[in-house]
Amino acid sequence: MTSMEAIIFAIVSLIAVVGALGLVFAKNPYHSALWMVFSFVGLAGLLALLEAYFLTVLQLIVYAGAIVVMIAFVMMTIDFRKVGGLSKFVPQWLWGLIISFGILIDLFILASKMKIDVSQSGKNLAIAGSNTKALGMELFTHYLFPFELVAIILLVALIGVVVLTKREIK
Amino acid sequence: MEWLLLLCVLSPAVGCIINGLFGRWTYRAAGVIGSTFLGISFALAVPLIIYAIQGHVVDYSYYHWIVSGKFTVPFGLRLDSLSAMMLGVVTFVSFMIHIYAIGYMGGHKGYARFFTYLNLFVFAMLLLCMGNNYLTMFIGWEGVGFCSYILIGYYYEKKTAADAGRKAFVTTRIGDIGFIVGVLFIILYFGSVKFTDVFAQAHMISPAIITIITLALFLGAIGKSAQFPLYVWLPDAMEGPTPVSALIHAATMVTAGVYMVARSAPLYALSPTGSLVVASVGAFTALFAATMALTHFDLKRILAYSTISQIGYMMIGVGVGAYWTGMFHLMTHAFFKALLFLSAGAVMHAMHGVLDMRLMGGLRHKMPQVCIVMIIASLAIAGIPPLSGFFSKDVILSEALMLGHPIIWLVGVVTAFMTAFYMFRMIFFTFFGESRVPEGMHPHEAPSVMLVPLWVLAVGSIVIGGILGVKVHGHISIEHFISLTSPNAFPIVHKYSETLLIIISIIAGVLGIAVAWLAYIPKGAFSFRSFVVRTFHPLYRCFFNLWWVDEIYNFLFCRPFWHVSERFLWKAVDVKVIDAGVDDVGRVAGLTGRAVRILQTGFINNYACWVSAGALIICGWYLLKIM
Amino acid sequence: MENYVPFLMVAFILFAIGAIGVLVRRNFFVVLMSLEIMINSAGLVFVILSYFSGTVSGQVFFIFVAAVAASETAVGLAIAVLMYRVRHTVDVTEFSMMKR
Amino acid sequence: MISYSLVDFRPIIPELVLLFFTFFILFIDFAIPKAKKKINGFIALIGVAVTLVVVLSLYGSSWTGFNNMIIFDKASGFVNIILLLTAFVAILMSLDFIKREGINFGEYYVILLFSLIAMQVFCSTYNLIVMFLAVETLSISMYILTAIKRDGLRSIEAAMKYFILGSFASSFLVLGIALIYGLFGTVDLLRVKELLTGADSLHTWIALVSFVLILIGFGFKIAAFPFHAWTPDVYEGAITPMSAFMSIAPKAASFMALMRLLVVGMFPIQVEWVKLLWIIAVFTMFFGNLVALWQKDLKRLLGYSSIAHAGYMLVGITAANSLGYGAVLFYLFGYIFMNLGAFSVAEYISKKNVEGCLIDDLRGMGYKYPLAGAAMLVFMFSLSGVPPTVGFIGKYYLFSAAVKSHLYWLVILGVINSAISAYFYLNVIVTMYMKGGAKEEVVSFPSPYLRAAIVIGAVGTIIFGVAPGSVLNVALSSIVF
Repeated sequence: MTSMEAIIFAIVSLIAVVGALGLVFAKNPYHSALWMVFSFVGLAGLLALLEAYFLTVLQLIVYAGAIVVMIAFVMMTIDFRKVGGLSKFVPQWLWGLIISFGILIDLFILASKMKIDVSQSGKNLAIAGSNTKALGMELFTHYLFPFELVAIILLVALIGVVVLTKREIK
Repeated sequence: MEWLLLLCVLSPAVGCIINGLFGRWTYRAAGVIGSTFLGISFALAVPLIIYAIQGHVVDYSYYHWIVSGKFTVPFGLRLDSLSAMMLGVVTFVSFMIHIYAIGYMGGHKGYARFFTYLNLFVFAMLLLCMGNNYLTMFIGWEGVGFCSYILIGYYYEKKTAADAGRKAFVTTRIGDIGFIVGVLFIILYFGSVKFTDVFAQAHMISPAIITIITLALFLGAIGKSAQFPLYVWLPDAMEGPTPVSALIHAATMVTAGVYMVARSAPLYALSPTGSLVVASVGAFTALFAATMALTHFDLKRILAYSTISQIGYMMIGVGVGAYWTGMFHLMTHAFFKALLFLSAGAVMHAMHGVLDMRLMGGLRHKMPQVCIVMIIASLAIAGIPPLSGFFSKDVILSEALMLGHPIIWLVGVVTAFMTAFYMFRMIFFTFFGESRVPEGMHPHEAPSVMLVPLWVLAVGSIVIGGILGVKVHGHISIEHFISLTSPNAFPIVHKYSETLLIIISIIAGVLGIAVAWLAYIPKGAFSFRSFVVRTFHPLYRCFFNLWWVDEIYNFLFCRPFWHVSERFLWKAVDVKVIDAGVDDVGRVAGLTGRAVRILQTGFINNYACWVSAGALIICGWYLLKIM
Repeated sequence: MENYVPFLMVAFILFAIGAIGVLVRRNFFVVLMSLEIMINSAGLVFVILSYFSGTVSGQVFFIFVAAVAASETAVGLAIAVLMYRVRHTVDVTEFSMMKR
Repeated sequence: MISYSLVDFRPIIPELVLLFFTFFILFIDFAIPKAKKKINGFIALIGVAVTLVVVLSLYGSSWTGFNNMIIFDKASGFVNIILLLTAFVAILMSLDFIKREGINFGEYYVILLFSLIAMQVFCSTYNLIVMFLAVETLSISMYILTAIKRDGLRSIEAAMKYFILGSFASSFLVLGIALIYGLFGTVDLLRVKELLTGADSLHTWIALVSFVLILIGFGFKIAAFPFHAWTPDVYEGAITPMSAFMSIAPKAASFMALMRLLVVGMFPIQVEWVKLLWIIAVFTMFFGNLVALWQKDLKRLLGYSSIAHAGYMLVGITAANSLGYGAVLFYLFGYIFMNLGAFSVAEYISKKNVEGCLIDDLRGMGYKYPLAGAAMLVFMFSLSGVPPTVGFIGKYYLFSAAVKSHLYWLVILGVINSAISAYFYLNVIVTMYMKGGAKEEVVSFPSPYLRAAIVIGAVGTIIFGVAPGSVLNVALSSIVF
């Protein structure tokens, strides 16, 4: 890692982590949504650092853009002031924290012990010239079948959401 | 012949289905229908038994139930001398009990339901006895357990009855675990569950495995046959209607364990340890239950403890390796115990449900016929010649001694003495002496539909032992008959004088009756006798002043036993340890369930905590290993 | 770049933070967003490992994961609307009628 | 360059047939007037039946397609049969029910069939990514189907819980898949098996942890302890036909996928996962049975009982021999009849717009509806493993597989559990037959289709208990890992 890369890495990962922390600990759910955008921007930065440029754009448009807007939009329809009495944390929050830290420690041990072959590091893009092209080739040849499955997931979610939220049907 | 056998076994099932499905319309006729189908079953059993006596064996698999590779489980029946005997006992005694129940249950609600269950019970028992493999036997085994549950809890409005049914179910279920494990082992090591295959290969399997199998199977027998320490359900089982008690205690259910051990004789014969455990548990149970029967005042409870004790005898028989003796006693016992229970039921019927002997007395005037048959049965169980109990009990004791178990023999003799004592204590208390019947109760003789089965069983109790037990030089003696299928495994080590042994066991029985007589009868007749004695013969008075004997008896005999049996054995061991033990199994399961249930808080965060805690622990465990 | 451990650690930290959000927050929307963070960090692991092992399929998997996450969110939001309709609250601890 | 031809479509013929009917319903739904929405149900029924016929005729073939993403082998064929049978009966149960409950629209069947397609894919692939996408499709359909009674307090609560926990568990699943991908550079289990065989010890342990993360996602689907918590709530809250469907179909698919994961992907580390599954199986059995002792709601009871049954099936997998795997398949097959039957009876006595069904409501049912009562008797016997029902045969094979692998303690604990379970199943029977004085009269839900479902359940439970031979042989021979 060059020093430049290291600095960028530090900045974007800080953004991602701080954003995530803000999401979890913000009192106001609207603020949480904004923190989520923040976090996702950091995540997009990490993706860019890993030279996954298509995914960077995807992350920014789909997540930081579309999904957050969707969540915020639905939140708008629910008036939290009227809901009232919505304290932030559950009574057993301490257990949640402890267990999450435990999992974090587990995963850290895993990361530190993990050995992967890095001889090909960073060469995944050279295959087809550009990241997007490589991705497209892979998506529509090797992974055509899962891609079709994704289509079904989206369709199911679409139908489901419509069915669940449309008002009348008697 | 094999189809006749199938028909014979299925007949009660047909009755059950008819009564079960059309019970609403057969209301009055339900009893007759139920009895008819059992009658058919018995009628079909007769030629089958004769066929088996002639030495034929029917072993037929009607249908292959489970087939996987080389391993198959057929649905098949086996008729040989051993199962033929069970067939005869079960169908005949059940038939009698059914007829009796027509009268006994008359007017009860759920009449048809009762006969449905009763038929089902007999069907399950027949399946258990006649199956030609362990899994068919297991179906019957489970079926019997379930039927006992619903029949004991028949008066489900009564809490005690519902509890008793549950207790019977849970307790026998504990034993069933052993049976299942045993069968799984048999499958594993023998690759077949058919009796013929298993027994043919038995000598090729290592003795340790055989011992494990026999012990596991015997755990099942302990549960079903109410041996120590899983006997606790049986005394409570009298909460059911009397015909059910009779059925459970005499013909079905409790004999299943004995039959199973006898059926597995080739396995037990290879395992001296397993056999010794069977015999020891049997002997201990026999003595233990007899001491408990000494002090109770509840008619059916005394009989229940006596059943446990007698089953202990049978276990001695099959445990020492003389399998035929156990089966012989099973057979005679079925007759006189059914008779005892049905007569007790008649008394109860007449007394409007009262079973406390202290509220009886002098009933011989009110119900002479019941009195007579009950005395016959008691003589039989006490082992007085020439009644049937004498023959079967005597052979068990003498075989036990001859096969080298003197201690067990001694225990048996003591138990025989006690048996005679408590049975006649019961008789004297109930039928003799002054009437202590409460005001307004008018005991009456039982109706003839109940009396006929009683007399039939009484005749059976008298003659059956003699017919089968006397060793003729021909081939029809019971020993020869049953030994066709169950080998006498252990060599006879000592030869004692058989005559001496017979005399000893007769003395034990007579002595028991005599002590009972001394202890109970004169007290009731005291005023009349003392008047006569005081007036005419002062010496006579001294001689017959049995106040003293009664006191001595009370002091020397009754008190200690009362202390031992009531205080210690019954109260401390039975109620506290064993009863609580069995209850505790249920309670622990329940409490654990309740404790674990608290985990299910309904809060989604807690659920998520469980998921992630699970992940944390499992991953952490593996990561610790590479740290 | 040859050291993947810092990247993985960031991804795992995000994962754990997301887990905290699911475990401790009462507001359904925040739980939903925390789930997004979790699944996104898992997707990030795909991309990291794709880069360092020099294969491209990890990036394809990220697209799949993103699509799944999006549909999950949509259904989650629909459920949130229903929750609000039947109980006028989105506090997950209020929904504990069924227990034991 | 990879190109696909028609040959690649062979393994997904069943899915395609079903997909055709799904889209057919989706489009024709617009043309069907509101009063006649039942037609949708019949089309779905026909679709499932046709697919069943197709699967039966294809059974025995062995195909792969789409770059080894999807396969069709005997095992997936058998699980397909289980899934389609379950769906068939579940649709029978739904036909009148959803009309009564006011959720009578075509999309219900569309989503049901989509979930079915997802399960079909789930059970017939060795590719972790395809598994993940299938399981997500399945989960999302299930969330929707749980919430489909949109004004039900319980159903919304259940959907919320199911959704959060499901997504939570699947994020672990994704993480696990990502780590496996990083370790081996592939997500194909067959390839992973080869690479794992030669791996050094550290690598193996890391792989094991990654697999454990995947197992969490699977364990969640099959409701294994401690990932079970959603089960009783969801079964209680969801509408009865869906509880019934959910108690079998996703489990069947997940068990098949789990076996593929364990037996193929994790084959080199079998010693380790056997230990892990041993513990999980024991806890699952005990948890399900012990807590079930205290249940008052029939559907909730069945929820706990399904946890316990997952435990029994885990015993079969823990045995780690082909007999055990075959026994699991057979058990699932038998479980269709007994569990669907039990749920059908719960539906039979359910009342309009009343969520939940108390066991106490069964009082006097045995006499008022003798046939339904007798059927329930059979189901309860079968669930508690009393011969000669299918439940006994299934349990017998599971345990004998474990005995074969010398897991004696596991078998003994399993048998003890079986003994405990008899207690609460019998309680249901006792309530039906032996407790008088119903608080209110039992009323039945008069639907001929529902009755058909009950009859199918009862007949299946008995027939496959008395004559299990053919199906059993098919199940045992289906396992060709």
